[in-house]
Amino acid sequence: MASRIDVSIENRRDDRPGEAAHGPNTCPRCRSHYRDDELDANLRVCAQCGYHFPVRARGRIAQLADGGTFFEQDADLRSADPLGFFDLKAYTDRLAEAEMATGLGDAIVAGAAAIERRPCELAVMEFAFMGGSMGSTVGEKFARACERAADRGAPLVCVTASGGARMQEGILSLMQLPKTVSAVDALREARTPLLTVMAHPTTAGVLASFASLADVIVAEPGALLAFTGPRVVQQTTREKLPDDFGLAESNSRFGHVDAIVRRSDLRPYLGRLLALFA
Amino acid sequence: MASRIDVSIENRRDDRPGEAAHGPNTCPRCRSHYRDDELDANLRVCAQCGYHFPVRARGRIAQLADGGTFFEQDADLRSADPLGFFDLKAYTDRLAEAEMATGLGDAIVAGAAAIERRPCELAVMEFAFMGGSMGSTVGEKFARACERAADRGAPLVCVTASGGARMQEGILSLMQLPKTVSAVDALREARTPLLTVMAHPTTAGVLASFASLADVIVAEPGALLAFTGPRVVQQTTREKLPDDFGLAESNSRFGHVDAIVRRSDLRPYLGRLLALFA
Amino acid sequence: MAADPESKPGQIEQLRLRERLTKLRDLPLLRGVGVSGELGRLERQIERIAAEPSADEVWHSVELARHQDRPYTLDYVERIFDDFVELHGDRALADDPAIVAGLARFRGRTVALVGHQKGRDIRERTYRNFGMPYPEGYRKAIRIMELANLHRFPIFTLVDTPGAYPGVTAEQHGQGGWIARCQLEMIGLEVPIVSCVIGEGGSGGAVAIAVADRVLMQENAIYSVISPEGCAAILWRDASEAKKAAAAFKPDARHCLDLGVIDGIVPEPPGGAHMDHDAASALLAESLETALGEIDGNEPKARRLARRDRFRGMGVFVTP
Amino acid sequence: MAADPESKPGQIEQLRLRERLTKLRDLPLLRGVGVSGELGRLERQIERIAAEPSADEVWHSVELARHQDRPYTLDYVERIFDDFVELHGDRALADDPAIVAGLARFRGRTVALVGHQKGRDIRERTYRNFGMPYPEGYRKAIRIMELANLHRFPIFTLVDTPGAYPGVTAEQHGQGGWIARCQLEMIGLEVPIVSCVIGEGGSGGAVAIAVADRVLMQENAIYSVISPEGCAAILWRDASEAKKAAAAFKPDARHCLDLGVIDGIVPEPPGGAHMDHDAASALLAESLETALGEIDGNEPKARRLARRDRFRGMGVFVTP
Ligand SMILES: [Zn+2]
Ligand SMILES: [Zn+2]
Repeated sequence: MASRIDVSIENRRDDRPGEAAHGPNTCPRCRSHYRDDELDANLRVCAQCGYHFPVRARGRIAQLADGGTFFEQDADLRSADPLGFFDLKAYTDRLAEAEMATGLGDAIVAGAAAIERRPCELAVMEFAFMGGSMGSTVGEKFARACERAADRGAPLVCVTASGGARMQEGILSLMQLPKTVSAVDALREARTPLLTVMAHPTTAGVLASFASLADVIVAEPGALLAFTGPRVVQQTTREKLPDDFGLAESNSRFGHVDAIVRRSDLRPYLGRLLALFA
Repeated sequence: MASRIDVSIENRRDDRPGEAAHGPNTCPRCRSHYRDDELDANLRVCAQCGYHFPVRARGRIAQLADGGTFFEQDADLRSADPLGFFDLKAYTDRLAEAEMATGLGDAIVAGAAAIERRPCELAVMEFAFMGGSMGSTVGEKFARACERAADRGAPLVCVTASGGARMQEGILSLMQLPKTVSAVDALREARTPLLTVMAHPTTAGVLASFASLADVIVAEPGALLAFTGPRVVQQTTREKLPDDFGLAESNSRFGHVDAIVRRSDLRPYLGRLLALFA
Repeated sequence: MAADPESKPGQIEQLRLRERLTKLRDLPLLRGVGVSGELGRLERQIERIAAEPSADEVWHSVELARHQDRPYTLDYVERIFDDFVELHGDRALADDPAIVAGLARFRGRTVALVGHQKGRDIRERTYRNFGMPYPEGYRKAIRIMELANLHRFPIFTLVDTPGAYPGVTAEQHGQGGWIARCQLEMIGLEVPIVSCVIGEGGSGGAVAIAVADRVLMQENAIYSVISPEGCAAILWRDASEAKKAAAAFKPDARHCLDLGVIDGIVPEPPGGAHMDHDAASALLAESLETALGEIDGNEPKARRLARRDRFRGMGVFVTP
Repeated sequence: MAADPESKPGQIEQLRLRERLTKLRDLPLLRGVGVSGELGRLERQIERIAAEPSADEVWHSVELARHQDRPYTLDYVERIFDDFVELHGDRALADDPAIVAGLARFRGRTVALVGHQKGRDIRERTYRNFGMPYPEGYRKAIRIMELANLHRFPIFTLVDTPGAYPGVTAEQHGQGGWIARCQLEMIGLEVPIVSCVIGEGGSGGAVAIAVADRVLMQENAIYSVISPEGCAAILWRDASEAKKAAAAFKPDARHCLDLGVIDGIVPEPPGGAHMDHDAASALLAESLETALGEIDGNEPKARRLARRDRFRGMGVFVTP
């Protein structure tokens, strides 16, 4: 019987080993506490221990894009409810709540931008919107970003943070895997570069589709990058997990990412890559 | 300093673990002894334990090709001595001795054939000719076999048995790797199949070039298939070697061969493959 | 809620459903039926598609899709294909028995076959890892599909897995990446590809080998983003609510057809494929042949682009 | 014997030598020389090629090629290229430090770089495995070359390895197969490729990344099918006869040029590259630019076929 779970959109927030939930501005590693403006000023990285706090999509765009260059696209796209999905709550209600909480129409923000004066398309996922889960709207906005990038001949930079496919859209959420892969195929046919920055967490359906197909894959320190998260692996296999199971550092050792780049270095690093791919 | 050896043409005859030298018709595994005609009648496989004795190129062709269908090509090609190579003996003398001993012009015999009524090109290496080493002539005859196969649209079946590149031709023997790879590339461009049967031993430069690039790779039981043989690995790394190090069975477990096929099944197996690729 | 038969599907869904049904009635979408002559059955199935399937009906599919006597890939291979030669190994690390791949004859021509393989008894189940591939399995699949592409053999894939294996080594070897690369590979092939979900089409591990020109499902197969138990554990916080979850996320063939995810439903013998392997094989063979026939004559580059467009278009969203 | 300066080369060899030398004198084959203006040196080198190099000269190259202060790939990268971004990993199993790969700027354009990397001190030597790659290293090389091909970046490879690593795990992971696949990959690329042997070009592990449109060697590099010690151990049954073996199998640049294996010799600063890394880098950079310039304008498919033909034609044989 298939009792395994490989898509979890609700409970991956603290799937990194040894990190229990705390207040949003308390460092789970060294317990330092920060005011919002302190954290923001340091790119939401713990000044004491270097722990990388989650960054919201709009904050990420502000960190990466040159001031005033981001021009959002497809902001009006919204998820439909093709299955009339209702668990403990209706999917439509969850969508409305997520929009209220994040101010975003869905779990990705995409548009034209410049990074270090290099034009690009920039697509940033929002984990706070239903665990960054990928439904039809996320897939569509990513695919359209690919198409705009190919049309303009500008590289696509995508920052990922996702618990996987959005199960409230059933099989259509699974279809966002081959859909985004198709979009990457068209991007590659146009010889347009794709760079992904894998932020915490990049898992399941997003890792198993477009995120892994980038020309260059950059990871943030400590990010969980796994098809199946540690809890499910542990529950399913009863294996003893390595301490760094699924983390960026482990992925780097096993050859799956090109570089782990600290957030403070990320913008110049992307700038260098964009210059090389220009 | 580089004291490693990865091409050995003289001393790989009994590199399979636990098999010391015996008389040519004594089974090194179970010590059964056979007359030549007995062994030949059983395809040179030990009737007691299934050990696969080496097969000479002409014998292999007789085992595989339909009677009267083999039509040899390039039999007149001979190795030159571009380096004027002389170790304890002149390369030209070694060539002459090998030709006397085997009746072959070099370590490969190639030509048109039919296997189970399927037309193909057939190229068979001769380990008895200087350890089946690949010099310019072996590379050339293989490349020409590729070209004939592409021209005729008939699959190329190649039976390999080689200690590697022929060091008496110096760097030109190393160049037979990209040369035969180039020939395979042209064969693939013509969408003409390449099937290799890896017999004992298929090592070093032959394993690291055309042999590994076949559409389907079949191995004989117990054959050593290794880039570096067990003795050199042991000497260089001081590692403890697994019992089946480098053998066909180990290669199969690690995903490098499609099937291990007993010699008695080889002809019908190739016939089925040729039918599928026809 | 939607799991409840008397609830109403959303407006958009109703619209889509009506549109699709109009098309459905004009197309031979229930593959194999035409050949086997059960036209009445086709009618009845269309009627059943028109109605929202009940929670019981959906759950019945889940049970049959996982039935221990259900035919697996190799059961079909031996009945449908001739001269199957299995090919092994990913040329890097291992041969993964959870995926079988090879060449065979089908209706007088050579085809490549890739499929998940479960095991029938305990020993084989362990050997096949319950049909849950490692990255090595997807690399083998890629290798055989590249071989097929080079030699212009059409490709059939049979999908039957609870999902890709969720283990430490599988993760370390790049499970997510290889599922992605297997899909990219299939998008790029110039030969015809027909996939059929023959049992459990479990998540990324299933779609990895189902990026085809025509995607079919057997009548009682399921195709889903997550197992019912997994969905229930997450959303209902109770794995025993699996039946409720299944009714909500609708993994059955009729819903998948309606949502435009698959192109046709392959009929099974009365009671399900497990009742008669030979009959199930004959129906599947007819469907594969029909589906292949629809795409076989197309120009390779056009077929490749159509395949890409097919998947590019998946999903439902709104622009207010 | 041939190792002995007074012995005579065979008839065929003499013929080939004369033919090649005639061509040589008309061609700017000693790359970089023209730019650095040392024309007299070019003349002298041609004279030296005309004469059979002595055993001592050959052995001197062996010693310099392995000199512990000789510049390695990353020494050249930091001096020749701008904005180098190293890329890591084979996407399957590991990142092999014995091969470095990445993108960089060269003369105002983006290029891809792949090279063996030895270590300078004990710690780095161990980390780099003495420049002996695992199959993982060749897979990384393939990945970066595919990336370069997709985005139309020219490729430079720098060759400097005693050989592919001869260990148990390397064998289990398919060392031979990946050396073969790396060559096949390079034969198939449509972008320009220039390779230079900058130290030890050791056997299959070296040629795996040296299937280029133009293959260069530094003046004191060696390129060989086997190490002198290995050859001596096998043929003389005495590894200490390495000098004799080297003289016999002629791994030096001048012989490689004469045999048609390489297209040019890159001059080193007086005394050898280890004497002046900056000067050696400047000379190498000029040579790379010249070589790239020769092939850069060619039509991609024609360039690919010319590369294939180049290697297809390697070797000497007779038809009596
Ligand atoms: Zn901290
Ligand atoms: Zn025996």
